[in-house]
Amino acid sequence: MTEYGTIEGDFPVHFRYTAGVAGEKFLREIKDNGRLLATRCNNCQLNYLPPRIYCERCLSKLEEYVQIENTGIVQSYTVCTLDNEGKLLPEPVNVAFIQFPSAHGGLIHRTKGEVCVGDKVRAVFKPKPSRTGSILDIEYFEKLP
Amino acid sequence: MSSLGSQWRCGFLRRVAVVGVGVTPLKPATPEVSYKELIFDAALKAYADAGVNPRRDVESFVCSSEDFYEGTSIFDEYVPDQVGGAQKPVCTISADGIYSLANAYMQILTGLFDVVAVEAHSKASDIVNISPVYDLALDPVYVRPLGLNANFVGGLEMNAFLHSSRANLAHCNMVIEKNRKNALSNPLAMNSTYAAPTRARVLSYPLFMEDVAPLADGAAVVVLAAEDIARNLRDDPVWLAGVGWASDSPNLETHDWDKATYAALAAKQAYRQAKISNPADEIQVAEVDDTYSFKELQHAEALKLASDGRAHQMLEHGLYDFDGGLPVNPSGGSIGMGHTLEMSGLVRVIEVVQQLRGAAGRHQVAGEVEKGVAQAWRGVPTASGAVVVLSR
Amino acid sequence: MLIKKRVAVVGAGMTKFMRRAQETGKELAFEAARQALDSAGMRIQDVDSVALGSAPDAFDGVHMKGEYLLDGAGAWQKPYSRNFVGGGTGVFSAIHGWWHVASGLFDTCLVVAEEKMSSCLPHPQTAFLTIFDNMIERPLGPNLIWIFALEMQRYMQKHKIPKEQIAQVAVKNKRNALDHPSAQIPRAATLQDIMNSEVLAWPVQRLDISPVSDGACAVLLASEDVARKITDSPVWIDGVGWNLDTTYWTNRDLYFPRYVANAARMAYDMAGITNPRKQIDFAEPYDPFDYKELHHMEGLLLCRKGEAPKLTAEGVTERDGKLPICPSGGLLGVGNPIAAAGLMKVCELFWQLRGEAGKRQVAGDPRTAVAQAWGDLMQIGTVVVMHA
Amino acid sequence: MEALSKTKPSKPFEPAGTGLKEEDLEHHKVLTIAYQPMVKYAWATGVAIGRFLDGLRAGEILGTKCDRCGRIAVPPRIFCEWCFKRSGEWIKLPDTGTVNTFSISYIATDTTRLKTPTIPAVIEIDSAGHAGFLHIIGEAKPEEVRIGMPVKAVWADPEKRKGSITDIRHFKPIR
Repeated sequence: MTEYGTIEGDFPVHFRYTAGVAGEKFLREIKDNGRLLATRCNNCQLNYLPPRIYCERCLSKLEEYVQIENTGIVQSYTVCTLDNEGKLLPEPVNVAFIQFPSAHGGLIHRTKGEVCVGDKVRAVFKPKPSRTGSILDIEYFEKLP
Repeated sequence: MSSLGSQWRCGFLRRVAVVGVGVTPLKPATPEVSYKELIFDAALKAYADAGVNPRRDVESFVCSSEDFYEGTSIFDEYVPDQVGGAQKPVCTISADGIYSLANAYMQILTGLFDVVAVEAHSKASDIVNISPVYDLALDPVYVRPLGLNANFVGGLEMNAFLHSSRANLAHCNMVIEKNRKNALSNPLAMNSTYAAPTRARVLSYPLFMEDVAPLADGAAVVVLAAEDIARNLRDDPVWLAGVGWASDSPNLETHDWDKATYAALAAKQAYRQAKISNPADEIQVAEVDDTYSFKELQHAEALKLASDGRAHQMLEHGLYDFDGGLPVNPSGGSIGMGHTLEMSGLVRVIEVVQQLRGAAGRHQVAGEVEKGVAQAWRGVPTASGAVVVLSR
Repeated sequence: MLIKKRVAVVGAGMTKFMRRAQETGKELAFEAARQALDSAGMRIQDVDSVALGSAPDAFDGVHMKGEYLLDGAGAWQKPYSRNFVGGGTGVFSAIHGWWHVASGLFDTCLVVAEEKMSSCLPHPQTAFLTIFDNMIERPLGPNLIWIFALEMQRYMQKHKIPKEQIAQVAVKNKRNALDHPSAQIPRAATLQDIMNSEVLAWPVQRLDISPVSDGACAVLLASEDVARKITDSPVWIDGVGWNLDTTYWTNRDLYFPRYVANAARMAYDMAGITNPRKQIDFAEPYDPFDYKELHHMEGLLLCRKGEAPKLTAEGVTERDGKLPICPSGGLLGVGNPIAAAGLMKVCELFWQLRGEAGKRQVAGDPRTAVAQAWGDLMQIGTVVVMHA
Repeated sequence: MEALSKTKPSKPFEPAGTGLKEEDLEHHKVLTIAYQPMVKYAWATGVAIGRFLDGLRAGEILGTKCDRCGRIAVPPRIFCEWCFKRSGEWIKLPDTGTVNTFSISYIATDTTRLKTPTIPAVIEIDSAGHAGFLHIIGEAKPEEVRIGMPVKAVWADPEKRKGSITDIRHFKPIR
C-alpha cells in the first residue's frame, strides 16, 4: 500500500493583544482596587459587564463607568475535563457563568468547588502584589451560604 | 448575463433554484487527495448534476473557508481553479456554506448573474489537533486566559438549555441514537455501524464526548440558477423559498445561553420570505445543526418545529424520527454523518434537496415532501447561524 | 444591465490609521461604524444588514475574526456575514454590501472593514509566510516582499521603466496624505529619500512600501428610495466588478494585472462607462507599493500598458492634475490596515464626490470616480465605480 | 424610516483612535495579553503534488498535460483549470528553464536582515510553455542575474532528498 504524503506546518507567530480602551479600565480596576467595573448605556438602561466602549444594541458610545458588586448568581456551570490543547486536565475544573444583579452580561470564571444554577457566589481576588492586570487576577468565585 | 440566456425583468424578486448538487462521501480522513482534489471531485458532480459547464455557464462562485481551519492565511487564494472559477468573479465568505448560499442568492436577485456556484469543504484531517484552533476563537482578554477546552462553552450552554427546558441527558441520548441510526441508510455518512451511546467519557459536564459530532472530511458544491434557466436545466428544480442568517451577541457574557436566538432570527427572516406562518405544519423535513446533541433540540425550537422548551417532548413522541410526522436529520445529521466544519450547512441543504427531489434513496422519508428547511450554526463560541427554506 | 435596486453610499466613517492601536479590533470597528451612522444621521436600529471585511485572522490573532468583530460593527441580532478576498477585501466589502441592497432583500447595509495587524509578532510580515502554497512554496522560506519584488521587476523590465519614475508615486502619495486627518505618519518624502532608503528585496526599497497599520473604515449603503430620505447628496454605486485569477501565479505573466482589467470591464459595463480615460474624473487605485498604483492605473484601463509612469512624471496624476490618482494619499501616505485601507478608498470617493474632502478636495467638481483594491497571490481585482 | 430628517453633508471629522508606541506595550504602560498559538497542520499532498514531490525525490520534474488544450502544467494538477477537465498524461520535463522574473532579497521571512541576499525567482521550465514555479537562484552573483537567463536545477544528494521542493537545492545559471 502506498504511503500517502503530507507536509507539516504551523503559524510561526505569536500574539500580543491589548485589552482595549474599556478592557484597560476594567483590568486596572481589578488589579488596583479589586473591584468590577461596567459601562452604562443610558439609552438602553444597561450596565455592560465586562465593560465596552459601545452599546451592542444601540451602538451609542459609552463613557460612564459604574461599579458592580462582587457578588453574583450562577446562571450555568460546567465541569471541564480538557485543557485548551485537548489534553486531560490534572483535575476537572468547575466553571460558571455568573450574572450580577445590576449588570448586563457577567463573567465566565472558575468556581471553588461545584456550584449549581442559582447559587450566590463572590469574586475572590489574588493578593494585590501578585495581580498582573488579567482576568486571572480573580482567583475564582466562591459560593456564599 | 449568462450564456444560458435569462429573460428576467425588474419589478419583483426573481425566483432562484438549486439546479445541481455535488458532495463527496464524508470520511474521517482523506489522505489520498489534497483539498483541491477533494473539492474538484464535488464540483464535477455538481456541474454534471446541473448539466452546466462551469467555464461557460457559471458566472460567479462563492466559496466558504476560515484560515485557521485550512492552516493557510488568505485561503481564498487557493479556491478558484478546482471549482472552474479562474479569471471569473470568485469570492470567499468566511462562514458556513449556507451563508455563501445566501450571498450567491443575493447576487442572483440583483440581476447581475443568473448562475452562481457555491462551494464549501472540510479537510479537518489536515488539522493535527482541532483544540488549539477552537482556542483561538475565544475572546483573548476575558475567556481564553482560563486555559480551558473551548467545548466548555458547549457545556455551559447545554446545562443552561437542559435547566430551562427541563430536558435531560436521556433526551440527548435519543438524539444521538436517532441520528446514528438514520446515518446507516445514508451512503454519504461516515459511520456505517451503529452503537448506542454509553456516556463513558465526560468532556465538560453535562457535555460528553458522544454529544459532540465527530469531525469528517468532505467537499460540496451547489449550483443556483434564476427561474427561467432553472426550468430549462431540469424538470425538478428545488426553489430557495427563503433564506435567513443572523448573529446574536458574539460576547458569551451577553448572548443567550439557553436559546439559539441566532437561529430563531434567521428562521424568522427565511420563513417570512417563504410565507410560512406555521412551520411545524407546513414543513415536511428538517435538517438542523447537531454539532452537539442538545443543539438539535435547541435548533428545532428556534425553527419553531416545537414551541420553546418542548422539542424533547416531540422527540419522545417520535415526531422527529425517520418515520415520524416531521423527520429531523433523516440524513443522520452531523452526529451520524460526521461534522464537516464550514461545509456542514451545505450537507444539510443537499439532503433537503434530495428529499424534495424524491432522490434520497434508502433514506427517502415517507409521504409527499413539499417544503424542507436546512439550518447551520457556526459552533462555539459563536452565536451565528443561517437557515434556508427549500420547496418543490 | 438591469439591476434590481440602485444603491447609494449615504455615510462614511474612518478611524485614525496607527501602527499600534490601544483599541481592540471590536473597538476600532465600532468607531468607524458609529461615525458612518452619524454622518448619515442614522441609528443602528434603522440598519437592516451588516457586511464586514477583514484580512487574515493571523493578524488580529482570532479564529473566525468576523464573529469576534461583529458587535463592534453593529451587527447584533442582524443578518451579518464576512467576506474575504485578501488585499482586495476592502473595496470588495462595499461590493458585498452592494448586493445586500441591490438584491432588494435589504434597504440598508452597514459595511465595515477592520484590521489590527499590531497583535501579530514578531512582525505582521511573518504571518505572510502562511499565504504561500503550503506544499511547494513555504519550504523555500518566502516573504511577502518577494512577490511584489518579482512582479515589480517583471513590470519594470517589460516596459523599461526606471526606478525613479516608480518612486515618484510614493513622493506624491505621501505628500497628498499630509492633508488627511487619519494619516499614520504624515511626513513628506523626496525622491532622494525613497531612492536612498534601505533595499529590502530589489527592486523594492523600504519607502516603496506602505506602513503596517491598525484601523477601521465604514460606509452606509441604502437603496435609492431610502437614500433620498436620508440625504440630498447620495453618492451612487454605478458599477461593481471583481475577478479572481488562477492560483498558479508562476504560470502567468505578471507584467499586467489582467484580473484587474476584467474586474474593471465588469464595473464599467454596469456603469455604462465606455471610455474610462475620458469618463473617470479621478481614481483611487490600490497602492500598497508605489509601482502598484501604476500597475493598477493600467489595469483600470485609465491609460495604455506601460504609460502610467509617464503620466505620473508629467504630473497628470497630482491632485491638481488632469487625472488625480490617490488624492487621499493612499496606502503609501495614510497607512495600510489591509481591509480598512481598501474601504478608505471608497470613503474617499464618497467625500470627494460630495465635495467634502476639505484640503484634499480635487478641483473641477468631480462626478465619476473609481476605487480599486487588489490581493491574494497577485490574483484578485475589486472595483467600484461611483457617481454623484 | 419616515421619521428620519435629512442630514446636511457632514463636516470634516476628528478620527478616533489611540496610537501607542512600542515602549508603551513593552514597558506595560498599557496592559497586554500574550498568547502562543499551538495550531499544527499536516496537509495531504494528494495525487498531483504527491507525485510531483515523488518525482523530485527521484531527480525529475514532472508536469501534467491537458488533453483538450494541450497545455502543460507545472506544478502539476489533476485538472486543467481553463478547460475544467481531468488532466491527461504525466510528462517528464527537463530540469532546465528560464528566469521569468527575480528579486534580490535582503530580508528573511521574519524580516531580519540577511548579509548574503537570497535570489528568489520564477523559473519557467523548458518545454512547458510559460509554466514554472518559485525557486531560488544559486551559484550566481546578484548582478549577473537577469530575466531570460537560462538556468539548471542543482539537486540535493539523492540520499538527502525527502520528497520536497527543497530536493532542488537551487537553480544555477547555464553559462
